[in-house]
Amino acid sequence: MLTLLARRIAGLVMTLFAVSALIFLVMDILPGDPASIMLGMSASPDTLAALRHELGLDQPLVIRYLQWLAGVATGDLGKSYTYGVPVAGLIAERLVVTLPLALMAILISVAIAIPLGVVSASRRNSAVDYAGGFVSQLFIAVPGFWVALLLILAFSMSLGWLPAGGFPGWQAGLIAGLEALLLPAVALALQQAGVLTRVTRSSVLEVLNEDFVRTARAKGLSRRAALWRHAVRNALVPVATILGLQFTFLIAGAVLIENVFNLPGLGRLALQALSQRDIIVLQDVVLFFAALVITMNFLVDLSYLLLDPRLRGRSR
Amino acid sequence: MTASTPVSVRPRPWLAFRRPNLAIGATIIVSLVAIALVSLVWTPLPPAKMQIIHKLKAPLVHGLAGTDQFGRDIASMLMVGAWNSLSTSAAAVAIGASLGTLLGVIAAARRGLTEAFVMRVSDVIFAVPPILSAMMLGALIGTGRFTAITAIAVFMVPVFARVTAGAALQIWSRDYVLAARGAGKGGVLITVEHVLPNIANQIIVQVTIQLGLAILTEAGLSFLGLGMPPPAPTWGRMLADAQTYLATAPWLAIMPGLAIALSVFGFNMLGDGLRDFLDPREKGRA
Amino acid sequence: MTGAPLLSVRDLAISIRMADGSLTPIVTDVAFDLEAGESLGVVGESGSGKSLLSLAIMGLLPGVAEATGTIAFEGENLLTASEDRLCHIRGNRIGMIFQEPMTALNPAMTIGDQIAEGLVWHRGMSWRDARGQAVDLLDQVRIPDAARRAKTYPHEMSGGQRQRVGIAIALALKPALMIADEPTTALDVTVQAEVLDILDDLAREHGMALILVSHDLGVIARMCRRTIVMYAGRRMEEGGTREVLTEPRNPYTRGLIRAIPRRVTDSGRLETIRGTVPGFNRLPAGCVFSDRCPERIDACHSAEPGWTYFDNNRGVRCIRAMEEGNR
Amino acid sequence: MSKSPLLDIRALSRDYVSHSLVGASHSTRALDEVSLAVDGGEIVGIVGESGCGKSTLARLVAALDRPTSGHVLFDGDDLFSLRPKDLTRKRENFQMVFQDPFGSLDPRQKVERIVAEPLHVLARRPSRAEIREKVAEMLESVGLQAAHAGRYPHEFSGGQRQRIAIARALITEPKLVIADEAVSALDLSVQAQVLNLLMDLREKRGVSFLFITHNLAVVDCIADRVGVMYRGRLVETGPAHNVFERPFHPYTRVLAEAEPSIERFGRPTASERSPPPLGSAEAGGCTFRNRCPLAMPRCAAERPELRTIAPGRQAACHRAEDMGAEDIAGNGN
Amino acid sequence: TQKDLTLGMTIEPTGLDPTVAAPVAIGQVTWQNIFEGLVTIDRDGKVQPQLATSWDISADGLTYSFHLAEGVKFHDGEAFDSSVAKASLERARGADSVNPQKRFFAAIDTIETPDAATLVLKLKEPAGSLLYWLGWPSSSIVGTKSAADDKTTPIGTGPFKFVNWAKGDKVELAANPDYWNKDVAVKLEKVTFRFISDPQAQAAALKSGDVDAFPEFGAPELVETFKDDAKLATVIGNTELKVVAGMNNARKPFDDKRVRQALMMALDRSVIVEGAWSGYGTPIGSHYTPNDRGYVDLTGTYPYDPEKAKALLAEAGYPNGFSFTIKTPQMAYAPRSAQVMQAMFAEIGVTMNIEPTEFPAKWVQDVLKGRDYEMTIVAHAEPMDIDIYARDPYYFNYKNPEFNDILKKVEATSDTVEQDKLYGEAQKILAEDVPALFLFVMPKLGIWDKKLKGLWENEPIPSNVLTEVYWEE
Ligand SMILES: Nc1ncnc2c1ncn2[C@@H]1O[C@H](COP(=O)(O)OP(=O)(O)OP(=O)(O)O)[C@@H](O)[C@H]1O
Ligand SMILES: Nc1ncnc2c1ncn2[C@@H]1O[C@H](COP(=O)(O)OP(=O)(O)OP(=O)(O)O)[C@@H](O)[C@H]1O
Ligand SMILES: [Mg+2]
Ligand SMILES: [Mg+2]
Repeated sequence: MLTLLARRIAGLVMTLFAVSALIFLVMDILPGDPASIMLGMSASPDTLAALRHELGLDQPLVIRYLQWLAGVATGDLGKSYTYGVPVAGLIAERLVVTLPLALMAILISVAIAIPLGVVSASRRNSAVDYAGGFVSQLFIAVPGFWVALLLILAFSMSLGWLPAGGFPGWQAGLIAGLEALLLPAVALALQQAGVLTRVTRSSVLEVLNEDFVRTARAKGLSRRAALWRHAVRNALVPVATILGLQFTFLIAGAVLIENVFNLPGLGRLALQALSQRDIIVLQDVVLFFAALVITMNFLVDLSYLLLDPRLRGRSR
Repeated sequence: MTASTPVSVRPRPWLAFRRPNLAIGATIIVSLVAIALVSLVWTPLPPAKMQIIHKLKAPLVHGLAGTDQFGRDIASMLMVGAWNSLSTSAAAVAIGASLGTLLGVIAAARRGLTEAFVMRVSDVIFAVPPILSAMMLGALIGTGRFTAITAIAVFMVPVFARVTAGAALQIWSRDYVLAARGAGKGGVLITVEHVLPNIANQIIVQVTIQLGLAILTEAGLSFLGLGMPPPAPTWGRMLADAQTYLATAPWLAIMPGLAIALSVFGFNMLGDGLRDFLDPREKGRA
Repeated sequence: MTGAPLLSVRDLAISIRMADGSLTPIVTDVAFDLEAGESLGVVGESGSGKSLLSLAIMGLLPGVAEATGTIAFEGENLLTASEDRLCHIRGNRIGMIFQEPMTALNPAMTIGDQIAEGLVWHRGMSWRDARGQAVDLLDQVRIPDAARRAKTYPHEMSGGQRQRVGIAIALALKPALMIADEPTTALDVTVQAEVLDILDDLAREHGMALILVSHDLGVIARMCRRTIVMYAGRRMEEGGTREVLTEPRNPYTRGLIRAIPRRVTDSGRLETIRGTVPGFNRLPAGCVFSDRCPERIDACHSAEPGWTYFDNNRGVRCIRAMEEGNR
Repeated sequence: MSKSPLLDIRALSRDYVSHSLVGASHSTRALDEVSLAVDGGEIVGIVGESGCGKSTLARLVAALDRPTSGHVLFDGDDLFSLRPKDLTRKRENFQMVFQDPFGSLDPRQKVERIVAEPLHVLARRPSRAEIREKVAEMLESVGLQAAHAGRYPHEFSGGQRQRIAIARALITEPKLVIADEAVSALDLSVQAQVLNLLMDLREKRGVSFLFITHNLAVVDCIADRVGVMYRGRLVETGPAHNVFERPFHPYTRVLAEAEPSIERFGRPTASERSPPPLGSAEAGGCTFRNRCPLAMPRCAAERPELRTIAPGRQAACHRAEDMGAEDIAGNGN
Repeated sequence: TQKDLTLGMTIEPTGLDPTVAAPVAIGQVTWQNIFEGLVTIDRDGKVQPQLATSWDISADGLTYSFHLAEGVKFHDGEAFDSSVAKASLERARGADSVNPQKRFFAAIDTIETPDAATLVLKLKEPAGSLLYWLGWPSSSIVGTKSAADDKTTPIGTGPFKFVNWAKGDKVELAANPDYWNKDVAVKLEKVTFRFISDPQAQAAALKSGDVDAFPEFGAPELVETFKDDAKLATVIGNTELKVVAGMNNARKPFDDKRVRQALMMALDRSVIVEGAWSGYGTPIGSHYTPNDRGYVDLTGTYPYDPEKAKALLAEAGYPNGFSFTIKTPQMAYAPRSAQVMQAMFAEIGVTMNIEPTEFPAKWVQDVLKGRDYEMTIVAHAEPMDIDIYARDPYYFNYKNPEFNDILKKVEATSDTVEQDKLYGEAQKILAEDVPALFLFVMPKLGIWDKKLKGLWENEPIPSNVLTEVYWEE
């Protein structure tokens, strides 16, 4: 029996294949050759040929693609052209920066957005609502990299409270690591907080109009109790969806922020690989991003099941 | 108690403007468009004119908004930047919205494999971080306005495809669509006559929101040097150039930053306001 | 009569604030008394203000609505009572059952918890005890296998079962007054019959007063001793249900009764009330029903007729009600 | 058979397959071998509780959905074996009216366009002027004014909207109108108006109706014949008042007795009360057996088929004859 | 006193083996710190002995005998001797060599090792620059066992050992306790190279003390902000980075010398330096920096004179100017200079369109390889690379036999005085011919802790030599 789950997973794998083929093709037609980039302006043609042979770049496209796929399937992501080390290790090294960064950003945005969104919705059209709306719109409108600049100016350069960039590594201690990630996380979080606030607000508003909130009030629950016990819980379903999607956006979208704060994260690895035409790294990273996005989408679907009992049993 | 004097309620569309969002959004956007249009025929100074001796002057000391590191007039650059930002974003959203909407309504009309295919393609596009795909595109076809437009449009397509497909599917479940099918109409006719007019509001709202997003993205691309080439001023590149002057000449960063924030804010407000205005649940009570 | 009635509504008027800021009066001049153990039916076409009336008693009017007058419950005016006080009365002394069984329950909470919640909130019971009591309540509303059912979610139940859960919620605190706003309109006739039976039994067993809102005259006939007929936010007629339905004094009531589909007789046609319910912003001058009334006279257009009581709690709003020969 | 009926539904079944994210997909039989005929000029009512498959039947008859098995013959042609083009042509002969007068009219189209919609696909497309004239005529014949053509649906009340929907259904001068809960959303007074309109149309134009509702009184009022459905099956058919007066199927009786009436005050006596359902019936046997006061072992073993009990009367019950007898006894109290 | 140092760099190296990849950042981390050569180049750009303590050059300039230092060990314990040196050079010049400067070794015919302490190079033809080239990072001596892994774990003979590389972030080195050269006393014990690309972040790191020194600070416009800092010293020197706007000499109208000269005269180099690099940087008149021996100031050859430029253009047949496209890499100096140039060209009626071109990938493909361009602008980093104008093919498409002859003569002699004279002549030819618009030499914007001593002020070769660096009490 073909369950929807199996079909979904098959769909995921197909999408990944499509992404991998697409990225491989794009990388192949991109102008620029890793060998000539590595060897600089004075390299002679035979040196170049030697390096291309060493890197396996002289093989036909299809062979390279299949080799790469076979490698990925067996967990061998290949070796970076420029760094000369296994890509899996590179990704892992970067992930310990990007992942906590994204998590912190999510935490911060949730901490801002949920209360703000719920309060705005519960006091619709009040001054709080307008102020909340204004602030969230502002968060959305202000480019993250600009906020990053201002944050550095204020908290690192003027006040000197937090490091202006760089990452000391987790071996330097949890506190030091978190400190280094705090400003970037805030810069990343604000925009997400804006989006999340609005989603929360409209979702709570929607739920507040539902009959069951009135039922709760008819039981004698106060406005607050009905809001938090009944409305918010149900409103969280769409919020969770957005949250899941945002997580992937955060990881992927941290490129600019990682640059400004000089964090050795995944986004910067991808950019660097692109500019160095370190094709193998780029392919792996993009495939990793794609897998992440797709898995997240899938997890979000599953989280529906957790949050909404209606979807648990047989569907309608 | 009180006798019921009939209270007449005539439609008063201008009342919509009492909603602050719509009014604020419309005002900002209309002014921006006006400024952008004016910049086509007039700016205080030619935006590319350099006066190195006047470099890095503060606002009002030299020119309305000061000068940059080459002594160019920032106010003039902002004006032309408005045109560049708006026109690029508008073109991108126009392409993305029409393609995405087309895909969306087709998916909704055909369901099944077509829908699955459209959704998978969106997944694939979504799966590659936009900045990266933009950079790859830039590497592929060179940078410039065309690249920026394409990169943004490509990213918009799945957004619109999803929004449209979702909205269209709802319309497809309405009884009037059933009635149209009962009358013998096919997918194309129903889409044109019933589906599109009824999801137009949602698309319009989405367009305004995505316009804001497009401006942000365009700024991000320009920030990374993937936007229009110099000397055409763009807000994103002004911001990128200003980065290192943050401490010495903060207005260089603040001005274009504000311009971006203001226009995105304007579009979001407009979108919000339109959503409220167009939402049938919000009007026509009693 | 001994002392004040359980519920006494006087001069109740409800207005809605429109988007442009103006106030549109919807419900006007509603008054009635209700004793413990008594059942009152409220009938009327869609939009006649039945739900606003029940919500007003509950103190749960939507934000755009404003109510004036008095709603005295056990001697206390609910319209001026503090929110805290209302929270105490709601659920505890007055329970309410809503129309839509599909949406009136929280989809993300087990039904047992939803029933128990009121007990925890008002009585300060522990959740464990309250859940135990919830099972009893489910039993009372004749849900089979109550202990297991208490742990399920609303979506796992049929419409009729959900409506019973709604009743159990309202019943949990044994309120003195139960308001049921179209509790069965969404249900099949067979399920409707069951739900009405349960409601009837409970009212009888607990001596609860019941306000039943419906547009189905048959349901009212079955359930209520007394009935108020409403039109455009006004009470048009009030009295014992049997009298109102068999000897209607108001042309509107008569029209309604005649419009009930029944086996086609010789004429082959049903009698109808011409026209449609007017919007609240274009009510006719004078009697609100005057533009549709088959028995109207010129005087009907000049002023809105007042409420007239005659024998044994029967009242009517029609200037021709006293005309002799009027049925 | 003397003459072939206008609409001939033969052993129509429809399964809905639903997928869930986890676990197996499973299928529900929404319609189970329903056979029914409608003659020209006849109003046939279909009643039954919610979810018994009434709308499914309507959609299939209107060829808006395809059956799992079975046939719908209209004027002798099997709708589901027609070529798409021919089906489109055929459609002018049968039209549909939906329950929700708010959802069945496109809010962005003017009444004129809405009403004229079925004309757009006719073989010979009428001219603009013809359309306008036809719409005006149609609006007047359903009790609206020609001037209403220029308005939008939201400017109308529920009853008026339902008239617009009816005007749309009638504009191609169909032989059959399928009305799915066409009056259920309307207030009493408006409902009466619309019912009158339908009866007029049958009288004046000879239109047949397949009239679907859950309201017995309404069927009793306008239908010539009635079909009672339970869980996707037709359990009883016959002349409308005959059926409700002397049901041959226990479910019909349950329905008839549960229907509130303003002639019955206070609580019905215990005997009139319907027994509560006890969970769902398993496959095989009579689906009604666990609600049935007359159930016997055979009911679990053998599925009763629809059979003729009396002239013009059919029922799907092993104890239909006993029902007749009991009914007489029950009436005697 | 402090014994550790954190040094900031703008660009992270790609790999740590300077003998297999070109990026200068590799040398800036490893050269003289981890890896050493037979000879080295000192802070004045002069060749000095290193692993070869002395050498003899035969009179015909065809035989070089190096006398190698003894007791030298690689960090992994491998002993250094003439066979290792030979293997290292053979690796660099072999058929499958991927050495970015393979041409350096083209003149070598055979390599002989008469004994463990002597290495003899036999040349096919005289190579006057060979000694200098052997001092380059790409000529570093690598161990026979460790060479293959030098890209990730470099093993050399230098005063510092590789410890760790956190990619994207930093490379850590530690002092080599067994360093062979007892003449130098290395003071630092631990060195960290931090890679910070964003100038704003660089400034912040300096101010917060996260980084002790930025020998090549990335943003001239920020240098001003350090001037008042009591803790930090600002040391401005010269690099070898010559910013030149190369023209496609084979393409119209740049094939006309007069046009090129006119364009040169249209540019006010000091304004370009002011606009593009905040006034830091030294205008040049030819492809040569003041660091280099034999430098001649030729900025006066075609000084800023728009009137004359116009006249010259008219003479060349372009009275109304013309229009062309410049392909600019994304590095900050390029678009900035290009914008200033654009404005100046406009003054003489010439329209220049700017086409941003991704560097290195697209630029290498379009300009360097494809030579499909009209004008470009790039900073040439290699020291003493004036010979690029004699290379064929090279992206300028500049062909001047007279110039080529001079450079040949340079290689033919090993007399440095003679060489300097010849370099002077070569400079003059370029200044006159203008195959590229010579703009300015990038400044070395050194910013570091005032107590830190011993860092190079100029950069005659891209490097961060830490041997003599120490903290003042
Ligand atoms: N929140 C609200 N905002 C604006 N108007 C409202 C609101 N609630 C009710 N009304 C208006 O008040 C009038 C009476 O509404 P009410 O819900 O009391 O009618 P009802 O008799 O319960 O009708 P139904 O039988 O359809 O439930 C209607 O005209 C309705 O449009
Ligand atoms: N598209 C569908 N997919 C799956 N199941 C469906 C679908 N449509 C209807 N069903 C199921 O088929 C059965 C019959 O549905 P149908 O809508 O025909 O009932 P109905 O008699 O019209 O009910 P109601 O009176 O509520 O309108 C129900 O159990 C319903 O849940
Ligand atoms: Mg109501
Ligand atoms: Mg139905």
